[in-house]
Amino acid sequence: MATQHSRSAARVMISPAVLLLLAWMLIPLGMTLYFSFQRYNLLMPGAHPWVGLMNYKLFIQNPAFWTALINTLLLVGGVLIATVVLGVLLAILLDQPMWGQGIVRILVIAPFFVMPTVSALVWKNLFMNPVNGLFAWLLPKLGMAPYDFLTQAPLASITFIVSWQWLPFATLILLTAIQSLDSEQMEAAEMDGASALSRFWYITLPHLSRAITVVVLIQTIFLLSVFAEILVTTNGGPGNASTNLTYLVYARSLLNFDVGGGSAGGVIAIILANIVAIFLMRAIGKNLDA
Amino acid sequence: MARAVTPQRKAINTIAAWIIGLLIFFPILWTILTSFKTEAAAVAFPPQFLNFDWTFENYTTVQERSSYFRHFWNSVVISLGSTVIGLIIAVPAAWAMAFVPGKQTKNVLMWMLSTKMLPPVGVLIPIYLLFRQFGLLDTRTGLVIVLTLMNLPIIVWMLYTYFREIPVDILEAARMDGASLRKEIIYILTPMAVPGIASTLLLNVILSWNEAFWTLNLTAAKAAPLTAFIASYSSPEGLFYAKLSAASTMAIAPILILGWFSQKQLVRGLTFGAVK
Amino acid sequence: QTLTIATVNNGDMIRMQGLTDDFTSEHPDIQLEWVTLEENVLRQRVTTDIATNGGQYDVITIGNYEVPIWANQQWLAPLEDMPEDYDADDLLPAIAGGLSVDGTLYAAPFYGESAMVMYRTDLAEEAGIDMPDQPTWTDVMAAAEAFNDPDNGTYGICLRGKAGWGENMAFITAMSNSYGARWFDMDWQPQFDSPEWTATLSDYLNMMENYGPPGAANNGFNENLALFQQGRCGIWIDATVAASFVTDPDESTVADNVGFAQFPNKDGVDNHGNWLWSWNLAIPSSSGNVEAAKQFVAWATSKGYTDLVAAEEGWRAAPPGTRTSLYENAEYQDAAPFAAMTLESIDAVDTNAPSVQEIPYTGAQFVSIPEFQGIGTAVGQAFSAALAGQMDAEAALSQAQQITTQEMTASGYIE
Amino acid sequence: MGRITLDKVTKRFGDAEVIPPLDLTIEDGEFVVFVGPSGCGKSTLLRLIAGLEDVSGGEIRIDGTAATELPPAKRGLAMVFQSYALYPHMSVRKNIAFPMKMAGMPKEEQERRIDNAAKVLNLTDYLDRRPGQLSGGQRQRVAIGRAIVREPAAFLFDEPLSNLDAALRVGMRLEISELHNRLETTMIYVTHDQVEAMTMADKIVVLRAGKIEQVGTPLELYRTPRNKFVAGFIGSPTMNLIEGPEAQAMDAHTIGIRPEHLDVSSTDGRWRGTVGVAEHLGSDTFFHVHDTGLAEMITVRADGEVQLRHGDTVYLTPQDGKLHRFDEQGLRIA
Amino acid sequence: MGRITLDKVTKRFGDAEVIPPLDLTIEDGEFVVFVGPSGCGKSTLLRLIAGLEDVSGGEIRIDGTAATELPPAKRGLAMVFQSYALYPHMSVRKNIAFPMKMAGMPKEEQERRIDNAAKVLNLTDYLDRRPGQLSGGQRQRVAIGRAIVREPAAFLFDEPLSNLDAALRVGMRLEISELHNRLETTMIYVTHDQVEAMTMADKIVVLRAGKIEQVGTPLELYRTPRNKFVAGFIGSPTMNLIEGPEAQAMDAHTIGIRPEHLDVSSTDGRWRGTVGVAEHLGSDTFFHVHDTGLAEMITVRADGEVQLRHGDTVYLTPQDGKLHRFDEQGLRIA
Ligand SMILES: Nc1ncnc2c1ncn2[C@@H]1O[C@H](COP(=O)(O)OP(=O)(O)OP(=O)(O)O)[C@@H](O)[C@H]1O
Ligand SMILES: Nc1ncnc2c1ncn2[C@@H]1O[C@H](COP(=O)(O)OP(=O)(O)OP(=O)(O)O)[C@@H](O)[C@H]1O
Ligand SMILES: [Mg+2]
Ligand SMILES: [Mg+2]
Repeated sequence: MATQHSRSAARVMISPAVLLLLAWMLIPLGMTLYFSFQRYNLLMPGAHPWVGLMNYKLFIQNPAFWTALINTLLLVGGVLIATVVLGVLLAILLDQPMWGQGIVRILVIAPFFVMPTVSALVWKNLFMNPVNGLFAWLLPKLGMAPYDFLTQAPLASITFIVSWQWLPFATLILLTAIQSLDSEQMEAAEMDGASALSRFWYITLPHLSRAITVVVLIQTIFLLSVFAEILVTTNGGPGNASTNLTYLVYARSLLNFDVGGGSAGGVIAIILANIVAIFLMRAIGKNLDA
Repeated sequence: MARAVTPQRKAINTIAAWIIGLLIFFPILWTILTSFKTEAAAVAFPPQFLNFDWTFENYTTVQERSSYFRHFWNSVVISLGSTVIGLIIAVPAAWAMAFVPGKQTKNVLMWMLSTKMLPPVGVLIPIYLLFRQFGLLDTRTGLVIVLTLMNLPIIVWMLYTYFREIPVDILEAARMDGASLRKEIIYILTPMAVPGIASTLLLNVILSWNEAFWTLNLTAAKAAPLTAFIASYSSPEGLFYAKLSAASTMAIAPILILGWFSQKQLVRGLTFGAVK
Repeated sequence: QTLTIATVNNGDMIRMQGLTDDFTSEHPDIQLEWVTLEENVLRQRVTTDIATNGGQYDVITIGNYEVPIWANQQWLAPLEDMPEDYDADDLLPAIAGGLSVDGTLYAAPFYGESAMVMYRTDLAEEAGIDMPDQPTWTDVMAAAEAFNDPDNGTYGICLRGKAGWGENMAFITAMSNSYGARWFDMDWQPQFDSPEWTATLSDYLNMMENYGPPGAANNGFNENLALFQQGRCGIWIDATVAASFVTDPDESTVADNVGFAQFPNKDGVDNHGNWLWSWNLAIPSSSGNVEAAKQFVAWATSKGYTDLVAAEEGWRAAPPGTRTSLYENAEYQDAAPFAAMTLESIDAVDTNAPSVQEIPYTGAQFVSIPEFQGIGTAVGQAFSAALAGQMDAEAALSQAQQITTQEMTASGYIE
Repeated sequence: MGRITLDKVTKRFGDAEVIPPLDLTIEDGEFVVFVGPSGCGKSTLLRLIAGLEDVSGGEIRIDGTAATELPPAKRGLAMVFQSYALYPHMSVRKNIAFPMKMAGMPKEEQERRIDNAAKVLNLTDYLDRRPGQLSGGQRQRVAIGRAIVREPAAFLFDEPLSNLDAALRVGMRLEISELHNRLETTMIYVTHDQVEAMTMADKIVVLRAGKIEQVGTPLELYRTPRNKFVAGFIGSPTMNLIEGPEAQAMDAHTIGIRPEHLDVSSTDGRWRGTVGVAEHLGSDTFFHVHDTGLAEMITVRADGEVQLRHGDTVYLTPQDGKLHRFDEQGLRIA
Repeated sequence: MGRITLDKVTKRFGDAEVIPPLDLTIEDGEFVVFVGPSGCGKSTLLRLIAGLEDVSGGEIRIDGTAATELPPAKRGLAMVFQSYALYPHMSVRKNIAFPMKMAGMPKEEQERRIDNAAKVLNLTDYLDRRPGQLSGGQRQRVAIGRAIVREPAAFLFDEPLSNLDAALRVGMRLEISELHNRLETTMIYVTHDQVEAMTMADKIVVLRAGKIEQVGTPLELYRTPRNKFVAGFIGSPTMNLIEGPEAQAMDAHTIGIRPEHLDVSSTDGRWRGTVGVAEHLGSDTFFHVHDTGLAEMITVRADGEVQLRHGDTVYLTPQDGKLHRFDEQGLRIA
């Protein structure tokens, strides 16, 4: 397949995608970089004086930055852990023989189709609202004190909402992976005297590792830029308790209309995202080859 | 492992799975139910499950307020448009990566994915300025372009994993049989990859349909899709749970139904080569 | 011609959308496209568009905060040559003043508001409390304590807590005005370290902690409105427009039991908060349809429109707070028990001297500088965090002081 | 130590009776091979013995104790799968150790047995590799290693060599035979390969559609097939089966003669025919003879040196005492 | 019509030289088989001829015209892949029609050729099925059909039978041979199956590590292998190769004797040894003889009737003129 002809054809064929993405990355990125060195507030037209690294300095010195950084990691990590752990358990459950498996699958998959804005609105208003939400009614019934989720545990609540949206994705991939496990391997383990738990631990889980990496990679890409859920539910608050980097950049550039500061934040967010990306790519690159 | 599963075991599985399935689905169900209640019933304590007076009033109100079908149509055009164009660009790229792999192939793929990590908010203003420059603001064309670029890496990756499962032999056979590259892709590769292409298409329609940042920020009235429709319900005055539920139901119903009907393809495509 | 109109998703605006047949039948060549968005999103969208000269909108809905700033930037088309019957002189002077630069009107007020106290007369009767027309904060706190009955789902007082310069900061700034505090001294030095601010914030937090509803840190105008309509609040201090909603028997369970009073002041401080807000229709200078847009703006803010609303939905629904003629209308006075209090509140505002102390800025429940949105929101977040129990008043104030100093320095106000 | 008895064992999948009641005894230390056409139930039978499938009826006894209800791990059997079913994420050492680890065997004992097995199977150099880094034959040996260390009462092999190429297959065949000689453990071996069956088995069980057609040593089956099915199934190239007058002349419905039992002459013999395709293998030549007056084409195996070409005329004579006769039911006539 | 000449053809993958400069001429109408151990470059060579890989150096000529730079489709060759490479989404008819469609052949001509090929290959009843609905042998025939209709200058087959089971393989082997007889088109056939190579080839090319070890007719290779490698590679069971004094006694570094060329006696002979494993195939018995005083174990092929058991003593004598002698370089000594 590797003739000169096909190689040059390949180059031609791949170039539209590469060029478009390159443009998509470089042009806005270049502009962002350019703006990040200016004092540029949308509300104050006129000259945009060059201010060097001041925007970066202000962005990093802002205590909200560190909170946002930690929140970002907590949110991504929390959702990943929740979806992978629950996803594995759920996938195993769904793999068991049962009645109405198809319907259960449909029920489980549904949250994946819900727009983030809608799901945030629904959770915030119909469920987590401390006065009118369903939880406000349910908790006292269960003998618990009413709890104001979005105020008292804003980040955890958002993590929960986002996990709900992504659990189907994880479950589905893991379920397919489980179903692809060679049944002879399971039988061999059984003949080898492994209990159900040992089989899960020594056979199923390692078999899933590749699927888990894919889940982690894809979800991370989307989770790093979680935004709508925060905007709709808590606006990043109270305080900065649920502000992630994306939201912080949003707040700077679109609530304060400080394009310079926002751009600096954007550049920082891009750098951080790429650090995470490199880590992940390394890991997954290895796992995808194996 | 075709040993008999005891009915008890199966019953336990069934009950557990149904309980969990219903719990996961409950928020959506509850939203749908609420959309048929009056505002007062929507916040009534104790909550009313089925024992309320069903009303379609909310749907009429919502429809009066904003022309649902225009938003709906925009959503359809934008998500389908960006997916189809994305596919047209991605199929050749995925072909090249899958069948003429080089040392850089994996890196190119990973780089493509990493462009997805660009936080959109960071580049909104530049894009906005560019769009203004080219007259793309509030046009479906503009959104199609952005969403195509947003989802292109995912499309390429999915197609790539799909194509890799197609034996090279068959493409080589076509080549021996005298097919040009174009014909090879049109007559052999694409038809063989139909399931993969279908699931790629589906996933991307879903992602584009639900994309809420660019669609909201780059449109005003003409090109605004359902995400903008929903945005106008996010915090209105007074009691609004039922209306919000109705609007939400209307916004998610099309894609939910599409997703359910095409579950199988979607699931297969979603595996991103994670499952060999 | 097609006009793209950006509006807030509040009741009056939505009502207007329903009544546009009247306009389009008169102007068959003009089509209307609506963009209805939540306030924050709207503001962000409109500002981005107007500042980048995007030209997506022909008519925008903006507040009296933006109007003078934007007019100074030449972003708005002046509303000169309005149709004959528009009668600009009929506009309430306090409102029109805030929308004019050098005597030229740059936006037409759609409705206007100040703030006032709304309380439950039934609860007051039960508790034997008599709310004066001009209450002090002491009166309000006493009433809130008396009304508070969380076990039965009634909370003494509902106030804004959701972070945002137009949300909690609107209220807290107004409250601080009534406590004699100010944002900046004459050198633009932030004043959050002053005793007046300490008093304001600690009283605010005390009230909310002791008599407020749960989740107050996420409550804005809309959330509180919903709560009050359900009978969950004893007192609600907020914009005067709310009055028509809480007294609407279709939506409110307490429609018949609402009393009104002026925005409280602290004993000894002669200031009722100076809350003045109007939602206005303006025309971006980047619009390609200025003339048609003017037609629409004139229609939507005319006396005729008020009559139209009255005819279709009753007088109580008429957009308040913009025209003297409305308040002179007997039918309106009959239908709207809150009319007098609304007018009184609006008339009491002096946007040139929102604080009793000397200040370098104008404004009301906001400071009329472009940076205020950013600063206000950041400070609002700190206060919201304090309300959520993440920090105490002192820490919130010192954080506010720090943020504000930093931003003002960055913007070159202070060295 | 490894006597396995099947007593009226039956297996149904839904309505399909894959194994009708079947009796079979496998003696301790025997090497038993199951052969039969694809789908005849060889694997199913093996899996019933292993406990990987439930019997639908009947009894399985291992060393005299009832095993029908025991889970696979408790039966003391080890199985080598066609796909080897190695654990891909574990090293060879861990793969082999796995059953012992599951049994909670002390570490030293584990090590000892692994070393032992590795030595026996020539795996010592590969203990730290993953299965993915091994060749087919090496994987095969790992699978056997994993079976050996458990010191099972019997080994079950399901077509263990079918994934290997021809040359390796020969080598592994010998290795397994030698292993059996050394361990003297009962082995049950499923294959569809003639040569494997003939060379390895102490006893071959020929199955058709779940029923046992014949049980016997390889040479018994070769020399005295109980019926036409076994006659046709054992031996390669296949036995020539001739019906019609020629058979009736010998008081049979069908007569059978193996290709290697026909003498070839260019001058005279019992049947005269023309050579069709001739296949020269060097050591042997197979040729197909037409137009003998018999309905069937006759295959003959001759010496590698025989020089016959397409179209030559030859005379064929069956060797003495090598003719098989079958009646109408296909049963051997003694 | 189908003369293929390779002139110093070289292939490198990165740094690895898979095919060192190689010369080979394939005459029109010849049936040439490439054999060699796995990884020796058989497929690579075929793909170079097909044009699916670029040569790193050298020239390929087809019917005298330079083909080195031509794309696969222009070389007028047809290839049958190991996996058949049928188009799964097209019916058999469309599969067969595809190359003609690509060539823009008129519909009627296409129909004619399809019908013809279908008749030749017994596919007429299956023309409207999809490949997925066919058995392995049928698929194989469709792949051949697709190749036939192009009336190529030569057919290239890359292990076309290796996915079939043994019985089918025999049948297809005959069919391809017959096809070659009928079409008289050049065929190049890659296999690692001894029997296929020996029975089908006009000429066998033995490759090792990309180099040609010997080219000749099957019997030439069997009888006069040019070196030890070919000697060991052709013939099954493998030739016994004996080094040491016994070889030196015959003026050679190594002597070779095929298992079928040893006479066995229980009383006397050249070498005396003990029987190890004996493999009874019915028709033949292979046994392994140890302790002959030679370093190597000797494999002997004897009659199926020979009754020798493990441990018996036997005497072996090589047949006259069947001894092969090799020098230190492994080359045959004439
Ligand atoms: N789980 C099952 N459900 C239904 N039928 C089955 C199942 N497993 C096997 N069968 C059927 O039982 C019969 C015997 O299958 P089995 O796998 O034992 O055959 P086999 O002799 O091993 O064949 P092969 O040589 O192809 O491996 C077949 O007809 C098969 O279709
Ligand atoms: N695309 C490639 N890149 C690098 N090396 C390759 C490539 N294709 C083949 N090789 C190497 O070239 C050598 C010859 O491979 P080839 O496939 O021709 O062998 P083969 O004789 O067909 O083997 P088999 O009998 O296993 O099919 C092998 O060592 C192989 O690893
Ligand atoms: Mg089987
Ligand atoms: Mg090959």
